[in-house]
Amino acid sequence: MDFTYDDEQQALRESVRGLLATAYADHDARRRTVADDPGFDEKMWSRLAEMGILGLPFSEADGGVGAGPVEIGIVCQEIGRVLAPEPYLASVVHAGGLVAACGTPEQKADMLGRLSAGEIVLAAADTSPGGRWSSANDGVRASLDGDAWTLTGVADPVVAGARADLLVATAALPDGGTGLFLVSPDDVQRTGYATADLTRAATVTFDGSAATPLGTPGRDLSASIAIISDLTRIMGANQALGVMQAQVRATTAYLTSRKQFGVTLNTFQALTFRAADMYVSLEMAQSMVDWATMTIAGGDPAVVADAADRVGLTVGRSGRHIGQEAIQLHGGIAMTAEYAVGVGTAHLEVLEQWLGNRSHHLSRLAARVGEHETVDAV
Amino acid sequence: MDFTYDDEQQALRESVRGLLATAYADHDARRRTVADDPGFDEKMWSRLAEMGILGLPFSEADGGVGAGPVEIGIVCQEIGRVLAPEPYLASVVHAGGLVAACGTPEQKADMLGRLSAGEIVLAAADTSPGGRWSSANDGVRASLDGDAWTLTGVADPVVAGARADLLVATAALPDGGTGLFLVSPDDVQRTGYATADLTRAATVTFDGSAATPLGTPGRDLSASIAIISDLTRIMGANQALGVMQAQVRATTAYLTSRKQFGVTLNTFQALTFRAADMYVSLEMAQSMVDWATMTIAGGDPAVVADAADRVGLTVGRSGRHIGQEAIQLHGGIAMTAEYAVGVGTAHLEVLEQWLGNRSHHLSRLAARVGEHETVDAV
Amino acid sequence: MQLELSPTDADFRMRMREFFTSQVPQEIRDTVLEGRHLTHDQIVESQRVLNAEGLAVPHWPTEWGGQDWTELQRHLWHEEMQRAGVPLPLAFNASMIGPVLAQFGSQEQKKRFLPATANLDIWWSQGFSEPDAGSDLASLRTSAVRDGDDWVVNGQKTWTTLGQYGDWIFTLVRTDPEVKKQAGISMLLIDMTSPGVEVRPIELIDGGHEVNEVWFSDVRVPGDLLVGEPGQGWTIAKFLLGNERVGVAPVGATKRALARLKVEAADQLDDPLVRARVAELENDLLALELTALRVVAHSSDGAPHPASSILKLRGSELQQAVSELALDLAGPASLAARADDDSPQAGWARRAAPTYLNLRKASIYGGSNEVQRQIISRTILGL
Amino acid sequence: MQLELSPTDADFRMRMREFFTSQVPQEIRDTVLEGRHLTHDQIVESQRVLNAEGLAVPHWPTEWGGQDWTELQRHLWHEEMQRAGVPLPLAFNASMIGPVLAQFGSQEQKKRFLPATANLDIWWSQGFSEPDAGSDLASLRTSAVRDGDDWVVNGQKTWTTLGQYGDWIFTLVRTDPEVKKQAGISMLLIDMTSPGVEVRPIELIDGGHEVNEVWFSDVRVPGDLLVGEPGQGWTIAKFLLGNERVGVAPVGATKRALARLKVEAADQLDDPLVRARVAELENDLLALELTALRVVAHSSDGAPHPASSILKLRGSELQQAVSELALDLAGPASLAARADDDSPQAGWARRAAPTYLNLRKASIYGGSNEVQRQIISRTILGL
Repeated sequence: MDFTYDDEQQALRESVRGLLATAYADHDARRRTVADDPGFDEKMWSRLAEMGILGLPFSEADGGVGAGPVEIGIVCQEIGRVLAPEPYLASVVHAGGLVAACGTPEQKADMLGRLSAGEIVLAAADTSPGGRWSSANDGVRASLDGDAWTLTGVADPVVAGARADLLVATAALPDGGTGLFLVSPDDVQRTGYATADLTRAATVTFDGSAATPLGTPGRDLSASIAIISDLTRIMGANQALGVMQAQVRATTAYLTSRKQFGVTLNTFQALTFRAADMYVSLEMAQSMVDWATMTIAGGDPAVVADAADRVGLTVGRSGRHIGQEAIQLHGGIAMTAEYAVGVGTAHLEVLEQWLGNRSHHLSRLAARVGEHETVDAV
Repeated sequence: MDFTYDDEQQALRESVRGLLATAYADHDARRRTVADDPGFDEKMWSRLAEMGILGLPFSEADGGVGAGPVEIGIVCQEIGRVLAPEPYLASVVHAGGLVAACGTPEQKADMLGRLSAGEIVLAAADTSPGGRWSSANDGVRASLDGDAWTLTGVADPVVAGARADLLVATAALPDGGTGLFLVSPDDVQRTGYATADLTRAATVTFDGSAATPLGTPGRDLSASIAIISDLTRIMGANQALGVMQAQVRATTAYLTSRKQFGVTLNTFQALTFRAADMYVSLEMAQSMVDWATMTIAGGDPAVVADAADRVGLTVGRSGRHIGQEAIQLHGGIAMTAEYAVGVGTAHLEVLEQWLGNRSHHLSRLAARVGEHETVDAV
Repeated sequence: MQLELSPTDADFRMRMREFFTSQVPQEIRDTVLEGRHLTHDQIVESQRVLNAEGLAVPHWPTEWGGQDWTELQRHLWHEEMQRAGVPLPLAFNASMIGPVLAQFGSQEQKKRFLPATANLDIWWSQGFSEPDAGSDLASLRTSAVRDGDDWVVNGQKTWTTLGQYGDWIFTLVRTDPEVKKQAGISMLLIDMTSPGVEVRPIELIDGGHEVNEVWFSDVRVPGDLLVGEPGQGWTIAKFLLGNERVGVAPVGATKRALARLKVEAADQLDDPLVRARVAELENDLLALELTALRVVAHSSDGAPHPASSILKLRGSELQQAVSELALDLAGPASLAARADDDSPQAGWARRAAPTYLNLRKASIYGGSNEVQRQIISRTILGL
Repeated sequence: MQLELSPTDADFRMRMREFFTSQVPQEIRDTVLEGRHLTHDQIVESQRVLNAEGLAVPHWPTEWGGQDWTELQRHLWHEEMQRAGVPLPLAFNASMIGPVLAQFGSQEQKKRFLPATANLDIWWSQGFSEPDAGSDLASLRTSAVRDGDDWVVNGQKTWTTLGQYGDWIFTLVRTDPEVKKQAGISMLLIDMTSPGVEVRPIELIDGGHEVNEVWFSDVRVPGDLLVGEPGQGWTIAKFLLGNERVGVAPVGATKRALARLKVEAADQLDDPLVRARVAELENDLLALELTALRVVAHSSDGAPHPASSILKLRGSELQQAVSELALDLAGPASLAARADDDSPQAGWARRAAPTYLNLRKASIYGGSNEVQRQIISRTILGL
């Protein structure tokens, strides 16, 4: 049992942090970047590719680096820390993960190689309007005519969907189950928009759109889709952890520097005690994130699904607590788009509602309390 | 609309407060009184009778005073304020209420007259072991042989049951529904015990015990039993309010007098802010208690049942909050039986679990959220 | 003690309800009820409808358009507006500068400003907070220096809500830097079209333009636009902030928001955990509404009841909690925050995240919840 | 990073589990698992079983019966005891005075006391708190005055847990009233059978007799029972309180309590709201357990990790929350708190209210949660 990073992991963290800091340590730079489409910095995307970050999750055979979940988690934490807008989670972890899990060897080599090289952006279209974190996606249906597949229906929100060079779409199969398809943006109608934190997403309308099955045509891939969703949730929790760490740090810095009534705010015990409670929330979140990330290596989908729910619940609650208190303890300034703290709170919400909110995870966990005696860490 | 007491109500409050203060303002006196059975002061019971307090709820025809719910609520608040151990709620409000609601004119005149005069103590036996606030009491069954009724089963907890001169018992009727019966303590087996706050209750075992139907024999009285339970809940909430008022007052007094590190505790903002939150809880509870008490006059059982759930939820939550914080802000001293604050917290718990806890009320309210658009005060 | 409204008050309430639901344009009320943003013109139009009926500034002196109502009637008026989705009369006009001018203004100032203020012919902005004077208002640094009959103003105000619409701004300025903090402050009325006044938008985290910075560079203000006496600004400010009591807890609006949410997300009400959250909130709102009624019942004219801090505290907490529930019920649809109306996601769900973020302000602005707790612990509890 | 235990540690854990579940009497373990009160003799018996196997005081120096374990192994030992319902070695002996004597005691003191302390042949009590010196311990007033080779002690200690069983008491006393607060304090070991020592019970709100007042009237204490140097008491006390870290969060015990509750109140698990409360608590306990493991992993010998304050804070909160759930699930049956075993109400339900009330102490004793928040905000956050 070991909760520490090894030297290589430390080095990875430092280099990612260094790269992202040059770009986004100043929140104004993030603000300028997200002001215009595509909502991130294409050059940064290339640099991440050059550093091997985009290929981290994929096997060397597919053009990737073949790193483990801990490394990917490190990247996501660093992204969260400065609110870097690059669509790593959506494009690499989620959409790339689907390709890696379900693609044919040719599809994997082709797409993951180009993704790792920063040549393409992928987006997963797996949710219909009003949908709520289900691996089935009843709003999009696949049809087979001869050996030509087409999709019809609407996916929304598709994170990074407006910029994506290729869509990885889930759709209900004619004979039941859910399949995965590659769809060219040219064959759909896309309307991009910004989320509350200025992440980019899109409405994607399929209307008899030509689609290439990912992997074996016609096979129900629900189980794999669920696994990748759970991995994405855990990596999203890593990203949220990075945000929360930055918020706690910013809050303590503010309390020790901002003056009211002639003294710094840390003179007021009611505020410092609340900062202490934020820190407690942060540590609990950190523990769950580390744990959930480590469960992935075990390779048992049921364990990982359980871990995703558990970290989703804890991080969801910590995120609300820390995000809300960070704004409150800063006061008005954190209400402004000019300041990273409030935008971080928006980002926490977007992550949570995108990947599964705490109510969702709580309901799932509550349904299972009768199935075990205790919940044990190891 | 008027949230204030009229002159007579003010006078009632002052006189009850005066009487109870002479006995219990010093918590040691309460402690001595509850140390021995019957767990209250028989002389105080007589004095309450002399002042007309025991007869407050009952019509003048039945030997009572014919006062309204606001007056009864005032008495309960004052009882709560000093943790007076006399079984007013159990004997007068609950058991007496059942007799007043369901008894024949003769039964009422006889029993309520004697109750008002302080000559007898009644107790309601309406809950079976493991039972949870249902007006049905499946653990006790009534049988009819000729025109002789008998009861068999166990009731527990029966508050004031060991001291009671007569038991008012609910029991499942042979043809369905729930009836009410008067049972002499001589015909049952009783085992008295103390609750956590040293209130007295008992296990009552009926074993073919002779029983006299209250009111018309064999009639299902579920509706009336439920109404009286709801009235008792609202009066219990009044009593809890009195406890909470005393706890907030004690806490503020302690914070301004107790020194640590050379200064009084109110120097520590983290503590004074928590006291402020206690006060907010108290005010919310007060509002709900006043409101629920006033709904009784309207006479609509559905409205009163709803009010009982609402005040039960709010007071349950306020009671936890204030009771727990009162102990925490006092520190160790409030953990001792010598100090009223901790005992008050025990009393709040006993009231809540006896009459219906907040989880119970929340579940009932949650089941009804679809039945209205908004919840309006008037 | 008695729960029912008197026949007079019940009639009064019905009259308000009828007027608000029949005379204020449906489109404006729908905008409010659905949580969409009101335009400048909608706010103006609505207030003029009210003012024509004498319902815009009922708490002003009758001489200047007020109504001789009881506290309870004012409360009912206020609640019925929220219930019907009527925009509340602009607080800067109706609750802030209006009462101040009626109390402290010269007869000339009253004549010049009060009717136009009631009718929203003048849109007032508030110039109190500064970057280094928020909760600690007395530290303000914007200066006004005598020059002949005029004052010359320099400095910066911030958090000026809807300042982009402002015609005039009432400001606290330091007219005497020599005396102790509070004593050197005065209130000046400044025409925002004056040379040297600049309004800069502050973008908020919900993407909205709701607050502004206002900069004053050698702005020349005629001497007759000082309210009361020089140095009386602190007294006037305390009077003004005390008047915020009316309408301090948005009970009615929060109730409507929750009621709408129950309809909009009706399919999720099958979930017992959702129902429990709704039930808790409904109960908390009832407790708050009843507390507001108790405060109203105990208020004597003028002095704000100290319990109004409770209303502010709980009111903001519940407003925020309802917005948080909406966000959770919206789920992934809440990502479509800045999608346009062609979005396939429901409007309420698209508005959930910006509303949630925007309402974080409720516990910060207008006396933060920390300030309210301080008032409660000091003034009420004597700590 | 790696989740699994190493084979060595996994073996270690299994060995602990086997020993605890096979060698410590079932009756004692059932008493713990069901939340009933242990007798004096049960506590002694259990500790002697552990001590015979070298498992009573593993964190002591090996010379005095300790084991050369890693922090993780100590953690596993501690968790497995809780899991099996083994009473933890008496804290006053194993975690407090034992390590103090090993560190600060004379060789004579060590020989005289340590073996008997490990085996619970001597039952130690703690004499630190006084009526006016709780969180502010340095204000203590119990005095020890030199008289020849002896010290004469006068004063009062309070909150002395299980003092009714105490053979000896380790006390903080003021030996020099002239110097500044902390500098005048020393630690004395006092035989509780000495003339002038009086133990008076304090009844708690759960009806239990768990804490006491201890009065000293001209109690004569031989000079060789002073630990370390005169005036070193404050240093020793800080060392002692730092050692409280081990076992600071009763994670295992709270997990067992929740697991038992799920069985005992199984019929109520049909209620989705109950299930949700259980799921939240299980998750919070997992987060706490993981945090404890992280702290263990990062602890270097000796110095307590500042994050141990987090463990104390959350540990007490969750312990209290589980007891609160038990109370709610017990419902009316919880009224039978002081009924005897003939009661028709289930034992767990009868114990629910006293346990709930008793555990309010968890956030007060051993460094209140306010003190923990202060440590976190100052030491960790630098506020």
